[in-house]
Amino acid sequence: MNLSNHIPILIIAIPLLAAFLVPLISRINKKATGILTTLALSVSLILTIVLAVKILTVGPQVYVFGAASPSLTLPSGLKFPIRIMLEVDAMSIFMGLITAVVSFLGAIYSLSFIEKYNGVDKYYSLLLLLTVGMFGMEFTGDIFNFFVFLEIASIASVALISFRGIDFGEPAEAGFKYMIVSSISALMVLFAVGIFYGQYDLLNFAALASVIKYSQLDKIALGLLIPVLAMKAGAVPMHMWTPDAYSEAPAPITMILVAASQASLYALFRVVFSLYNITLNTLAVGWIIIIFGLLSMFIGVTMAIVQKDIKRLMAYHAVSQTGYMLLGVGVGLAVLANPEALKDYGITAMEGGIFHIMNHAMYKGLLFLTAGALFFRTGTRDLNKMGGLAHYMKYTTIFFIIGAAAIAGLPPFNGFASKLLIYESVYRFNPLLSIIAMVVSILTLASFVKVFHSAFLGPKLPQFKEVKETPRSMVFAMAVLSCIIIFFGLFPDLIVKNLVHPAVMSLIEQLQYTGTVLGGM
Amino acid sequence: MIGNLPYIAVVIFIGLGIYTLMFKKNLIKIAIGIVLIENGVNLFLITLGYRKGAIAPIYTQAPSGQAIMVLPTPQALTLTSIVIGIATTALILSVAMMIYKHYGTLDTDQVRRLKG
Amino acid sequence: MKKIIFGIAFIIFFSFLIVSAINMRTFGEPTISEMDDYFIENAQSETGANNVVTSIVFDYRGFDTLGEATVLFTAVVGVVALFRGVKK
Amino acid sequence: MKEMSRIVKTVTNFVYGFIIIFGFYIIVHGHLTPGGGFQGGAVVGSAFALLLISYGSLNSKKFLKEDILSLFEGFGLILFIVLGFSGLGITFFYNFLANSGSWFGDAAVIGINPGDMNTAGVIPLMNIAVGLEVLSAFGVIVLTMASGAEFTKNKEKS
Amino acid sequence: MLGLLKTGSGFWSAIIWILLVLVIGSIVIYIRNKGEDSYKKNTEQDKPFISGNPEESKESSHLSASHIYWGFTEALKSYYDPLVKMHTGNINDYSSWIIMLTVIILIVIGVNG
Repeated sequence: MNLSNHIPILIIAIPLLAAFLVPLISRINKKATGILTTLALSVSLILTIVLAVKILTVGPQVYVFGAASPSLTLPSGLKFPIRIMLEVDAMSIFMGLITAVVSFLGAIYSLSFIEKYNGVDKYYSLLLLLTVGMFGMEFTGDIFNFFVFLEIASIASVALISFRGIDFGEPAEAGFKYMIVSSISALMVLFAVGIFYGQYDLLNFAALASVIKYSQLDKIALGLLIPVLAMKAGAVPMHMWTPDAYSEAPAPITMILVAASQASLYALFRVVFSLYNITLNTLAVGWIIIIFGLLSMFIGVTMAIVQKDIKRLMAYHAVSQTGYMLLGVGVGLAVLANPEALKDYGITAMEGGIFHIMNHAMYKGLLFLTAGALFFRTGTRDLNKMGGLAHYMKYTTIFFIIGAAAIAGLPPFNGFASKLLIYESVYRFNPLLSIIAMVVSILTLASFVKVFHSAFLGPKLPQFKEVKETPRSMVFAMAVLSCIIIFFGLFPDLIVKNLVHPAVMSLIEQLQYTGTVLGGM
Repeated sequence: MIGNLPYIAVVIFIGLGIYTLMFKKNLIKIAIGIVLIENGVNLFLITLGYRKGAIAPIYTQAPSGQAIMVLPTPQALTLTSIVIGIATTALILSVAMMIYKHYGTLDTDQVRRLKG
Repeated sequence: MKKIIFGIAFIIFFSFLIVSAINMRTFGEPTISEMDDYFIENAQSETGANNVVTSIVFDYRGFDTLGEATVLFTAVVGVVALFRGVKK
Repeated sequence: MKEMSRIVKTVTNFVYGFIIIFGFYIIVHGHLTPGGGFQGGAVVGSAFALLLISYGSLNSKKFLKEDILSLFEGFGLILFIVLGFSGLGITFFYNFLANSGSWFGDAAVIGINPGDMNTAGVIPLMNIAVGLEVLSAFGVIVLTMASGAEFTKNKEKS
Repeated sequence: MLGLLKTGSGFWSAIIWILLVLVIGSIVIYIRNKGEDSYKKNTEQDKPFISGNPEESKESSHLSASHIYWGFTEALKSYYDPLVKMHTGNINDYSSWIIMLTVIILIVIGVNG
């Protein structure tokens, strides 16, 4: 058997198997659970990189479950696929890379971070399941299978958010809120699945995309899918769960939750671009997404300025940065039906938006990890009680500066590159949008100056005499993220040309997506 | 006209669930609202699969001479979504119990230490 | 005030749901059923199971079932993790 | 949870064995009759819930061990995913036993037939794996939530 | 060239930017060093001077987070008050907003086709 054909499923199945094994292993040895988790996630990281190389050179990969061969999408002359399949194209693998890197680093960071809690095996099991859910959402080519993985990801996130719920009330509250909103979103997705099934008797993304008519019912399905997926991505005004959930979850989980919300963002783009594409009124839907983006950017950042809790502040920034992605891709969608404008600036705007997804996962992950390091050593998240920590935690301070500079879009870090792509292309679509985006960037810098001043600067405070630098595994995870940020900042063209541009093209070209499943068209 | 009445029933189920989520103040009632929506959607899937005068898609001891069967896919989907619903409900209720322990109330107006 | 706005939103949402219900295909007469007919005809010969639903659940859509079992497992781990340290 | 009256306990003693056997019947005959792993597992899980309610959460700890149930759960899941993995020579979840002549490998009679246990390939095995997982998952959830209810109630008084 | 990112209406290269910063920075430092050096260590110049008032203790002189940007939030009070009030933390509002947005999007899609 040729294992290289089976890579897409192995990426999902190996962490899943590890998740089932972790509770059994913990009966023998508690310490081994963390190592097993890290090992499984590192295997899936390596496999993701191998798959990425394969996809970017050969083309999209499909994997059909239970068929006589992994690429047999249409058995015995049928015109429609009957089995579940994974369909991994450049956009999916782009998101898969983010998921793999973030979850691997999250597991490494957890090795020291989670030591003081009991129930470590459950924590690792849930972390693996969350990763599986994200991979599944990104790789699947079946709309009902997407719903199943959405539920896996949200249930695992809820359990992890309320992981500290036995001692405090707030994590349980945040978990409850997140559970309710994600249940609503999953059920709306299921309702839309029912609508599609009722009309076309199909459940496959690509097969649906080739027959979709944009009838009255398709409009209602779209109207149900856009808000719930945007809500899971944290778009204003449905962002209220974001600060609650992000601030109460343990820090490495918060970093993975950012990537999980981006998986929903990916699903939104997949629905709009690959499923409907130009059958829908691109200008109207594009403007809906742009307005989501604008509101998210502005309200997110202005709310962040007045926060006093460090992780809550960063969570509002996560909302605000999601706005940039929605803005960039929304502009691309708005001009999708207009090939000239699309070529002129639409593709660049989408490149900016998609590139920002990866940048955001990296620097926001780094910032949440530094916040977690502060919490780990000082035991508080309240900015009013912090001060002078730069004296004690030198590495953390450096990492924080790198992350803050990247999120504020200071050159030469990676945030600047993607934001520049967005500013310059969106300016040609509508100058006002670009100006608002720049103002938001300035406000972002302002609020991170506030965090930096109140947490790190200032005289040595007597209550933090015992504070030391964080343990080695936490420093390692933060250092890797910082290196990625600096590398992306120095050589953005490499990433844009090799990873982001194929991803954008795979979103725009619907025929490529459907043709992979349904044969040459 | 009567043809679409089952769908109307499904929609009423979902609407009641949404109403509960929007206007009821008790966490347990909100959990019930989620269950209502879920049952509505499950019913919707099953309704989609019905075929007039057809039998269940099982060949063991099926009544002979009756060739048509109802659509099997929605039944499989509903089975999956029911189990997912059970998992969701169990977790929601557990978290609600935890909230009750720490807050001493289930009123949504008081369960809001996280705000602003 | 807020309640009234949300109430109006709810009514409009509900009417959209009703519209979708009226536009759905007629109850009991599925117009397109290619995929399901394929299952009904070929499930027995391909999988050997008399129960078509089971053959879909475990064969044609087996990966969904794995996901579903995973959801249940996740919920169990989540509930146990939430009540960990509680006196048994 | 307190234990219930003698009538309830006696009826439970009569009934719960039958419920469990009926559940296993549904699990094993999943590929022939209505039902399957999930449905049968849920039936067995309801027997556990019945025991828990009638005997109270303290007494039922003696014969329902959460530890063993979660062991079964992990075992069932691993059996399930290993069955998926063992099709990997061809594809993940490939039904490698169907129509092969070995275990559960007989070809089914096409059309209406009385049913043959020895058909359907990996489907009966998966049914058993999922049934094991579901029944123990239900048991664990019910037991944990019962002790959690005890816990939350006690805290409220103090 | 490596590191040259085309942005549609121009280009961006972090390496050129760093080189420019280094060159300009060294020029600035050179000019600064040419100036007269009147700073002397361990004299009165070293001490903080707060209009003749006695210096506060180090611990109490740290500005805590809620005081930063006080003027900004005070000036934008009419913007912030309703905004903060909107984040009630009530789960009913969370679900209501989702339905609200769904309705708006359904109407927009329905009208514009």
